[in-house]
Amino acid sequence: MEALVISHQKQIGDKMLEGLISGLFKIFTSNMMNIPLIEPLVDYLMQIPLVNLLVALILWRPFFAVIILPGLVGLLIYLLWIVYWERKLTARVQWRVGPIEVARPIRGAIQALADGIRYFFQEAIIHREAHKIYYIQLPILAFIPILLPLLFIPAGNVVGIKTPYGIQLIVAFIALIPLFIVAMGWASHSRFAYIGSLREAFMYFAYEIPFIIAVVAMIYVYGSGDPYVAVEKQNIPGAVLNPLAFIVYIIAMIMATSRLPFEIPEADQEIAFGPFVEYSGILFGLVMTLLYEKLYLMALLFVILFLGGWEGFYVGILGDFCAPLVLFIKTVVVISVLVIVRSVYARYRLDQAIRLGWTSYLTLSIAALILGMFVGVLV
Amino acid sequence: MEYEIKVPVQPPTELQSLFIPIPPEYVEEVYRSEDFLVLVGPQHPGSGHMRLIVRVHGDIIREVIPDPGYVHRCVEKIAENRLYIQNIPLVERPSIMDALNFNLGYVRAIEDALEVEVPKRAKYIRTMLAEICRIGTHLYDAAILAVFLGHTTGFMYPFGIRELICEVLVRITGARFTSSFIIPGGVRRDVDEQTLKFVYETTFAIEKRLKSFERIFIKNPTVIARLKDVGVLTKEEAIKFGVVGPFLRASGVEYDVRKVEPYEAYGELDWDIPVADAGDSYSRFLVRVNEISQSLKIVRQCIKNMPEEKLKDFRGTFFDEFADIVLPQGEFTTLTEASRGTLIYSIVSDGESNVPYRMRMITPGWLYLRGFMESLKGERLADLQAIYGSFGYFPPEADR
Amino acid sequence: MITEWQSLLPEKKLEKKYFGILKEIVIDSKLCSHCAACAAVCPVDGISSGDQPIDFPNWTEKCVDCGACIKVCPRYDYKPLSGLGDYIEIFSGRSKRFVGQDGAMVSEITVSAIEMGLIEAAIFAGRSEDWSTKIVTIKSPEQLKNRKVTGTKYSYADVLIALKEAVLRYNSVGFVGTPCMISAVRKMQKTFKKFERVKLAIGLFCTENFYRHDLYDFLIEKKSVNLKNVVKTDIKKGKFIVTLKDGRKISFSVKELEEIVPSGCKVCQDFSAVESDVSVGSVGSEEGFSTVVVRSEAAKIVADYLKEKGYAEISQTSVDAIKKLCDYKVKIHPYPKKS
Amino acid sequence: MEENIKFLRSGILAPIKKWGTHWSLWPVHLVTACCGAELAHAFASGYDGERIGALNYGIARQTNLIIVEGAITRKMARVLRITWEQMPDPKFVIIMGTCGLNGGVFWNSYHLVKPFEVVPVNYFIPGCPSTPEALLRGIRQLQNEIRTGEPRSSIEFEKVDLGKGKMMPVTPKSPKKISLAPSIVVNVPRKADEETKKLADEISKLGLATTVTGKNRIALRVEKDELVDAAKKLQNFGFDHVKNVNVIDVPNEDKFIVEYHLGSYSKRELMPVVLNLFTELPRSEPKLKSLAKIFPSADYMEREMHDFFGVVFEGNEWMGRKFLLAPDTPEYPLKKDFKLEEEKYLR
Amino acid sequence: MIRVEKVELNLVESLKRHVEALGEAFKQAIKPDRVTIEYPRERRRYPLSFRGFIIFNSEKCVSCFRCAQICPANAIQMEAHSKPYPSIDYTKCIFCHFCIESCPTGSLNSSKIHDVAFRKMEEMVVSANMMVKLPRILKEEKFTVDVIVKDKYWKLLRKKEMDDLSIPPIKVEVPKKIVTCAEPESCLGCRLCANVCPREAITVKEIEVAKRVVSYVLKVLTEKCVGCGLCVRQCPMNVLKLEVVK
Repeated sequence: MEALVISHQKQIGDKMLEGLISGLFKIFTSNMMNIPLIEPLVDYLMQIPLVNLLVALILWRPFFAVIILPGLVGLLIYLLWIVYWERKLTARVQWRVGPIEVARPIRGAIQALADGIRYFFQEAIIHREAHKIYYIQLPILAFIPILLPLLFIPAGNVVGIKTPYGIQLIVAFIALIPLFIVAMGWASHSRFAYIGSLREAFMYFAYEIPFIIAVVAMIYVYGSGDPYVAVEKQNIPGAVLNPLAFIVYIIAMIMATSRLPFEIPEADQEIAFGPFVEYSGILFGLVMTLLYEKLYLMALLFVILFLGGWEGFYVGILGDFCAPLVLFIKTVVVISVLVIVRSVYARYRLDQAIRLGWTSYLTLSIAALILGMFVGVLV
Repeated sequence: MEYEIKVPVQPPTELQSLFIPIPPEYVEEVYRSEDFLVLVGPQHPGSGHMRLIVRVHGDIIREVIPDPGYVHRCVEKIAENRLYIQNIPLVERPSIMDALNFNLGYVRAIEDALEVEVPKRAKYIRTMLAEICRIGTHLYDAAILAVFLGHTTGFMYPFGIRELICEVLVRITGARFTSSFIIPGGVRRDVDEQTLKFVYETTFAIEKRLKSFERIFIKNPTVIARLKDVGVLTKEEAIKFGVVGPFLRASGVEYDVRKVEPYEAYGELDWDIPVADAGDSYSRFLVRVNEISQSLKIVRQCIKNMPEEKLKDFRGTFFDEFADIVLPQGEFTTLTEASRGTLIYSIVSDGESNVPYRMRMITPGWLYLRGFMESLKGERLADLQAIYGSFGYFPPEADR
Repeated sequence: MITEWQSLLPEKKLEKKYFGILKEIVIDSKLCSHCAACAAVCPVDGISSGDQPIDFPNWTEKCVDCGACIKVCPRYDYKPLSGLGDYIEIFSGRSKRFVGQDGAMVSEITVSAIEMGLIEAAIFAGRSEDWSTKIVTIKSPEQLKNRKVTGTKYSYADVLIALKEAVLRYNSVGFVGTPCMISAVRKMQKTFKKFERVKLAIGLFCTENFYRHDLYDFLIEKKSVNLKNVVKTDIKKGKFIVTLKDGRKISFSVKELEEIVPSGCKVCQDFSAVESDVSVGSVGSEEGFSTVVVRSEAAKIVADYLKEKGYAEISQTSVDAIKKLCDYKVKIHPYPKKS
Repeated sequence: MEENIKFLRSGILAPIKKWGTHWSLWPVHLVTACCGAELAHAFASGYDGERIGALNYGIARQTNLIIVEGAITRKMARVLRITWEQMPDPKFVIIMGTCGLNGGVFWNSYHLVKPFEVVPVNYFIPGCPSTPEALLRGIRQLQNEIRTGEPRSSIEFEKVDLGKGKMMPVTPKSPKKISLAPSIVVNVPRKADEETKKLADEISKLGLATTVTGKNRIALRVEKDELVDAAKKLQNFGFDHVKNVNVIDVPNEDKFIVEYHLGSYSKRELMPVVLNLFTELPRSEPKLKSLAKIFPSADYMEREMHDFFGVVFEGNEWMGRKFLLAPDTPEYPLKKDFKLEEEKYLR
Repeated sequence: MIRVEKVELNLVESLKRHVEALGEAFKQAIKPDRVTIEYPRERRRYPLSFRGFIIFNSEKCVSCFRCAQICPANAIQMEAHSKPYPSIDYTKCIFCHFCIESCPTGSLNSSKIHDVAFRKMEEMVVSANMMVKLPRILKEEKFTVDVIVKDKYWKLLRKKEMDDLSIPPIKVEVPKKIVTCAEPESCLGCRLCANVCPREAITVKEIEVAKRVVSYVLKVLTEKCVGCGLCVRQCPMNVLKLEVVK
């Protein structure tokens, strides 16, 4: 009797599992990427049990968007590239070579990987006076506002969650990131970290308002917060439709990610990396990439709003993959050009930056808003 | 409604464990008031071998107490224990990028005492070398200023150009920095025509490269925003606190030892001193930028007007010539315009020993430190680095 | 070009290295006057003087056996000198340019000699705040304006060591010293030609001299006076007078000091520095004046020069007073000692 | 914990860790002395240390390499140690320049310590300053060491037989000739031009006795109580700043000579003149009134002289405290009784 | 006198300068004026006047101690081999080359070796017998770089060759001197001159009378004397001096 019950239960369990797998498989396959290039391979893999589930999962559009491209994998590739590129480009401007000996045949392209590995294996010191738990948690928690917007960033029909308020949601989540930086500064318990946090908070207000207004201006232009509408309406790129918002957005992007000339919260010569002064090892590895990730998100939004999003070229053989790729390439190109400011500018002082934010840029952004309204009526 | 935020306010523990020269009562008083003490340096990316104890009220600096001596290497005491000639490498160590000016000042003090006549060609070579070092030092300071402003390209370009200066020095003297080339009565060896030609060409190459630097750093609006109207020293203040060199000239005082008491070949050459009136950080920087072009002009003139003369080669007889130098009794003070300002050597001799009885060496850094500290008052904390950079304060030079 | 030369050695009285002989015959038999002539000439700088008896710590190994110390020692083959000696003239003077303990005539004569070009430099004994002696080379009048250099010290000074250095450096040197030092220099001049560069030897009237630490301890223990607070010491009319910073004066009989008088002084009979070029002291003059006994031609020139220039006030001297003290010294310091 | 560390050192991940570490040696920004100039050259356009993965970075926590750039003073030694301790493992130290090895030209300095006694050192680089090539060679050697685990110097000397023999029995004398009885006079009159003489006469009219000690150099002696008055008079005359405060210790005459070198920026004819206003103090009681109130430029130099000689400038608020020197430095090192180590010429 | 004017930026001027700076950066990014010498891969050619590690020629050395005594850092100390030869402590050497300049025979010479890292402090004390041959250093380079300035433009010229790190010795011409006695009357008879002589060029003869030494006869062997001057500096009475011989 007992055995029967057990086997019955087992049967039910098996059935449930079966149902789950088949259900998931159904969900995955119903919304799968269509990439003609790898279709034979996919077809072959789909015949192998369990592997097919995995393949289906990977090619499931929401998953692909969040985890592969433009999501996490894209983010990782971008990080390795941008750190290397930034150093290399800066070196080029500065009459020198930049990282090269790490892997000479590929001109030192894996320098960032070496640094990452070094950070990973280095001791992570939590100093006596730090608020220990927050100190460790915050760099990890900071990934939440980084990852969440990825859900809402569409690339063609590859999208995590489709919503007409996508742009607003992305902006909202991006606005969360500075909170974590401020909190990290507090958890570090160091005077330079305090000053850095304070500066971050000040800067937050300086750039966030023009930034949001610039985004709102673009929403006016397109008449919707839906990225699809935005991309659809960009027969003429948004940059041309509302050049004022374009400029404001670029400056806000530089300010928001603490790039020179607005590298004020970190300012290593003044306050020794501000909020991050005490972080070491893998924790510093995490916090160092934080702003690059933020830049990535903002640049994605930038491409969607101003540069026609995933619209660009279409290669039939890539199928659905084409849109994320275009978006990714555009983003990386935008950032790659943007990083040149690092080698051109000196750092502004906090008060100067805030004054700029609250006067010129605010005015400019309001002008952009008004322009956006007119353009919105026209388009 | 008012909410009281309870932040523990107590003097941090590091104030006890580090050598802080200020009394504990002062620290307590600061912490009781609404002020805050920030220790900048010695291990700080915006300082280096120097500590500034900054008392800030909000973001505004109220008082800065310098804590120098992190590179105090006892030049004055050691000089009392070495032969006059052995002190030549010693006196140039405090400021190695400006080695030849320091070398020249010391040797001039000896020559002044012994009343040695220097061959004219040697004088020209010395002037040329001193000016090359001046260019190098101004570039160095510009680079450090750029670093302090977070401008990495502004750091790389001058150091790139400095490679050329090192090449010039290594061809003439054999060492990149600390050449110990000037000795009483001349220079260690003659400079050949080919090298002179190279130096002449180099001045133009430097000028060309400086154009790039000018576009990307000197005229950069962000740089101007950071430096303009920051750390102002008025003419009266500059005089009162005894500021020297280009920093004094930036405040509107036309004082240059090379003009008021010309030494070596300066009196025979055609050049000007740049003077600014504003006395802020940017003028301090611009004065030095202008001095670079003047120095290039001097170097070119030196090479063009270099008299033909055979200079003595000291190889083999160096010890016999110089080991037994004994200065006459008395005190011999020479002023030299080193790159960062007036350099004073005051050698006291008893007239019997072949070591100095007392050698007082006052470097420009030590002289303008007071003015530097005064100029910080009332500025923002973020400006500390900008002012620091604009003064080109080099602690080894100041501490000796 | 002299490439071969000879150096004569003195006769060895004992089968020892020369310093051993000096030690046995002079130092250990309590004849040593602590003039430090041996320390001055020792080629290996092994002989130490200073504020303790002359010694050469490891002479058995380090002594190079050259005999120079014996050649210059004034107490080796000691024949005491006494009396006032030969002199050309005696006068009392008070310097108008310098302020000294008495007439400051030592300073005056030295400076005059430097001004005349007779000597390039002169060796003086100065003192530090705790009255230990320091040697100063005087080359210009400026230096003597500071009172620290002048004044009597009553303790041993290494004048001759500095004198030797000066002799190697200058062509003409003068120095100021006690009678035993003068005798030592005269002996040096006889043996080594280089010391002929000592052109002016100014002798001081001297009854006895002390080790500084002895004097220091004596004053603290017996008189509860710290030498650090003392401005001036003097011997006048058999009294040792100590002037303190606060102006107090403490005086006591010289005889009390008997216990700390070093053995070498107890055999010395030369009060007036008989062998000097010029001797100076306070005895025989009125308060504020110094007696000057001119003995050689060179000194005569200097004396005439300073008189001519009017650098000093001149007054009368009582030769008898000096002679009396000369005899007194012979009396209290008998040699050879009666057992 | 021990096991984890052991695993990291020799486990299967160790090669990856080694690879990452050796291509990513980031020196911390710890400028200790003037070799920093050559370090800057090594990491600037001319040599670009970033090529081999070394990037100069700000704070100890994020870096793994200390390059000790020359001299470590008593004051800096603590900082070096603290910085080293702040660094996460694995960490390395390279010393460049002779000052950091045995002191170089400062080998008998009273204010230097030997950095290899403060922190464990991986590589030593000679030179004064070391060339950028030498520094990069040091980093390169360190990389090799991390990769292969074998520390080695980058130079090999070939020995040649030069025979054996004895040193001569007598040690040769030092070339230094130091007078046993020095005579120190600051105001030795020397010949000069007419203008200086005229100026000296003019200053004499203020009631101060002057000596012309050279062209544009005038010395002026006052008693120590008159110093402040004289300074005030001279300030009215046109001297507006102090170029130098100097103390000369003369133990033989039991005195300190305190000098103030005055100069002028505001009066054109006084510009080249250096006026040496000096006075003498007894060595046992070295006290005088500070001139920092009259000439603020004298302030720091008075503090410095207080450090060096123990001369008390009454009225300068910093007296009794160390300014330039570390608290554990021997007291008043510039006094003549403080002796430095003597040279040796035999090994 | 040049008066440096105060800078006032208006919007146009400011924008112009922004564009200039960005323009320069883009220009460099596209066509860089690169000046880097990739050191381990290539080596900068230093001139023959370069001051590097010191090479020693034992045959010429006269053990005169001049190098040891002029050294400002006391890095050179003499070491006993068949004669006293200099040894260099590179933990102190500051590469001022006063020693080379002082050497009257040219037995010390410079080399172009300078890029050296030591593992241990003890390895840095280099005896005379290690300085005779040019030391081997680790070389990873394939190119040699010359810094040249041509047509007012600074260039690096790479050549695929290895630079010779030795520097040919420079001939030193110093007249031969020997020691003589200037003032035998002042001789103390201490024989320090004979004892300090590294060449045994001064002999001492003891003259005995009745088994007692009564005097020393000192003699300079002119053929052995190399004029190192050690005795002259040693003499406590300064009676010796060097004289030029033809």
